[in-house]
Amino acid sequence: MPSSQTPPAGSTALDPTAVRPAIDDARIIRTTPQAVRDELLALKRDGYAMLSDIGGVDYLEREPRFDVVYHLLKFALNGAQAARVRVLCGVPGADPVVPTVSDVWPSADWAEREIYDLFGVSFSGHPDLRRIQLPVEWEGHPLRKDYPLRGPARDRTPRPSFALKSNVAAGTPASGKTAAALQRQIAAARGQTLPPDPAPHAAEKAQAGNTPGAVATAGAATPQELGAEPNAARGRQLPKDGSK
Amino acid sequence: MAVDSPGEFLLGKVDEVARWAQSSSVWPLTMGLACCAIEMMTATAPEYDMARLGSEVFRASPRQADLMIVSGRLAQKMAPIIKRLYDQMADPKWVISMGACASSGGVFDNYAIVQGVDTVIPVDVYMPGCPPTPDGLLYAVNLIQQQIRQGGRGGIFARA
Amino acid sequence: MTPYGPVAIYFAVALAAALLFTGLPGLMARRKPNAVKSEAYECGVEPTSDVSGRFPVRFYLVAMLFVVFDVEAASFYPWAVQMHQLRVFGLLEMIVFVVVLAIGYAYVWKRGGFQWR
Amino acid sequence: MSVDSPIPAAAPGPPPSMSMDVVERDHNRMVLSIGPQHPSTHGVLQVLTEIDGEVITRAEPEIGYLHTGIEKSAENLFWTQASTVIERMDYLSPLSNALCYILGVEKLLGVTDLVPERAQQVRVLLCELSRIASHCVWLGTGGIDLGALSGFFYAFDLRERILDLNELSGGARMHPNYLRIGGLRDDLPAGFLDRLDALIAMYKPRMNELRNLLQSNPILQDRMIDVGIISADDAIAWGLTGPCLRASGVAYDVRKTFPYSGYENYDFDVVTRTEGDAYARFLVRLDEMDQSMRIIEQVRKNLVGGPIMADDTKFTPPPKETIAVSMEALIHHFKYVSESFRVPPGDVYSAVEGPRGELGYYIVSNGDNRPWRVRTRPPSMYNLQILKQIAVGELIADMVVMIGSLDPVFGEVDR
Repeated sequence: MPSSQTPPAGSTALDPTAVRPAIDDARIIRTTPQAVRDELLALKRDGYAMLSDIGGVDYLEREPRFDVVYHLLKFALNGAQAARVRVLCGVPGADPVVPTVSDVWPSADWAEREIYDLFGVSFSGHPDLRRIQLPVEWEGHPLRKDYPLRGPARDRTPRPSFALKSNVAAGTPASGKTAAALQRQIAAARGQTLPPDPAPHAAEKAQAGNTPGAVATAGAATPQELGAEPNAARGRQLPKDGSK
Repeated sequence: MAVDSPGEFLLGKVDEVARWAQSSSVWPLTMGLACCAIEMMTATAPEYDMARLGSEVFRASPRQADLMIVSGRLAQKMAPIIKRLYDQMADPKWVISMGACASSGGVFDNYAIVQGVDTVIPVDVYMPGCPPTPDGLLYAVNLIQQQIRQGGRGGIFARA
Repeated sequence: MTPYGPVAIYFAVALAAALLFTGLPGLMARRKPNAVKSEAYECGVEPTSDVSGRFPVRFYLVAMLFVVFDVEAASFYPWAVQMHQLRVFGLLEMIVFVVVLAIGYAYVWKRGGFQWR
Repeated sequence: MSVDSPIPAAAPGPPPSMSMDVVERDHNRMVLSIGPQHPSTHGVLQVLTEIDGEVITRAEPEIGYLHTGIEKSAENLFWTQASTVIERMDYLSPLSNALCYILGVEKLLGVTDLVPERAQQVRVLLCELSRIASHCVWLGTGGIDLGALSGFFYAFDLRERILDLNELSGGARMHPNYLRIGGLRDDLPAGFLDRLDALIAMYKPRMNELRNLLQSNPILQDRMIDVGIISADDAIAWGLTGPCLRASGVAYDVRKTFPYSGYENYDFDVVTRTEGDAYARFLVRLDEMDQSMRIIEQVRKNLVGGPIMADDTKFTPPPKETIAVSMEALIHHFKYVSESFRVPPGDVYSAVEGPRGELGYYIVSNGDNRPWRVRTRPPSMYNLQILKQIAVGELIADMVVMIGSLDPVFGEVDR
């Protein structure tokens, strides 16, 4: 890939069907939300019996911002030639509404609910339009291009480098020595001074009364010396109310 | 096990026997999330045979399970359910966080996956791997057994 | 020592074992109750419905049929143990017993008592 | 934060989206949640069933408990990296996911015919092996649902042999990440073909054992026959594909209708039945495993030698040995790894016959080195959706058989 690679041809305002290379995977039809239902019914009469999938795509800066893509399939039954057709319906970003086809094909029910859930394109006439993948009280539509990958709550937190979690195997390997050595090494790395190797039974006693929930690294060193709190506190600090 | 005060001789011994009994039959909870669940099932299949560790009885209800193997990626929608299942398990209970997705979100650092089960429930053994091989799961159950024998969660009779 | 001495000892030991196995864990096990633990377990979600609703009568019918045929099966045991002493008389008696119940079984089967719907 | 403290604020407080108004309750029918954690829902599926005694009057499957945002992650990874995330969608046959995605990208690049013959044959070989492995998991867990535990052991042992082949060739048991855009990552190792012959030899007797154990088992027949009957038009209307569609009499198989990766020169037949009940789906999958083995034998017989990667350097890394020698190769490799390559703008729909049905990827590229959108056509979701219709009127115990016979995989349903 020579370094003089030209920058990407299309910006985000892109109509893929206009610039696509010649691929014979399906016949492509472009429509608008008003005409999509009649187009699909005509195709169904024409022999495209199965609506195999409805997909959503978000082109951020393009005028009809969303594309709802209907994939139809004609079977090679009684002499007909099997064929696919793809109907792309451009939906404006301001008030994305598309008429439903779940009364014609019941398979559209969940597909439309998923597009509503992940893109925010609502389907008028859908019997039961509510979120399907995300919890009921989730705000925002994740597959939109302006939705951050890691979600609004975590978008500003940097990717955690090495969390403070002790990744020491939480049990003593048969030899019993390596865990202790590893913990001494980690304690040294953290700048804590580990007391000389405590006699085993002292460790047992100290361990017997440790607080529930703390990871008991059953090696020679006991959790207290490593300053181990219960796991949850030791991991990354989640933002307290989770919304900011 | 050295003993400090004579009074502790009896309880110490009973506790040790109880811990030995508990550790030799740790019953996991039937709760498979994603790909790691398939490897967990394969661990009970003849090739790896978790029955050798006494843990092949997968209890469907949390009331009868001692060990929760979080096998797979934990979605945000599933987090309250995992927390509820953990709370409904009888004490003493242990947790294995199987695989990279359960331990730290793994390859999915995005909005949908809880970045580490230990932000929801306390975890005893973390397992690397995506998915970890069934031998890895056997080693993890071994580590849990060692923890139990050493009174990882305060033993059976500890009044903690 | 009356002939029934061993039976009494047998029952006493059984009772003691039962009490031991149920009582001891109850006494010594660790209790850490929390709000969620006392709620009903329904596959991980909040309990969806109170169970106080009325149950269809079919459950009662199935339960009764089970009790009838279970007792029938249970009554074979004493006969099987004494089969040799009872000889032909015992056999005829049991055949009458089985035939009577078989008639009932055929009737219930024809009336569809065993089909749930 | 103590053990029994309430859930941290990040996890949403109110209950998940199981809302009660979904299933209204008329004349106090009991609503049972066959919930996310259930031994026989084959994954994290919640079915809100309204039952009248033992008979189901209404079933509302609730999915999303394994929603991983794979499509959002794929949009933020390079073209080659995205196949890692996509492989974890249908974790019972990861190779068919990867193959479908890679065929789509190759179509966009217009290099479908540059992929060498050997690479196409190995792709077909591995996909058919993963189909058999996936059907083994379905057979094992389906048997457990009906109490046939020993079938689980035999089926999983056969699957182990296939996973050994995956491990030998790709390096990992389940997600080997062995396919690349333009061919394969590297060639088959030395011992692969003898292991493959051992598997082929062992397959026929093992399948006979499984068939004797399960197929003619009266209990399974009673539990499966006339349960969850799907008619042909219902199957088409609900978008079913794969074994569920073929068991209702429609002979649609992507390998025959839209052949890809060299499937047109293998002869195998499309197994169909007409009853459309759980037993028909059971038989179709069993016969399908035999057809897959037929294909594997043909691939094994005429496996050609030759390169395993297209040699057009625009989208393939330079061969490993040239990197240490030539500076251009080093720069090229560094560019390939750090910036990946760009795919001409456009969209494509590529479909593959996965074990669960027509797995399709609608890939949109805006000329960048990352996919703009990767939309999956999840066959498991459409197969599972019909549960709403076929569950009404059946007994609660049959719900388990129906879920097992539709064979959903929730990594793919929830994506």
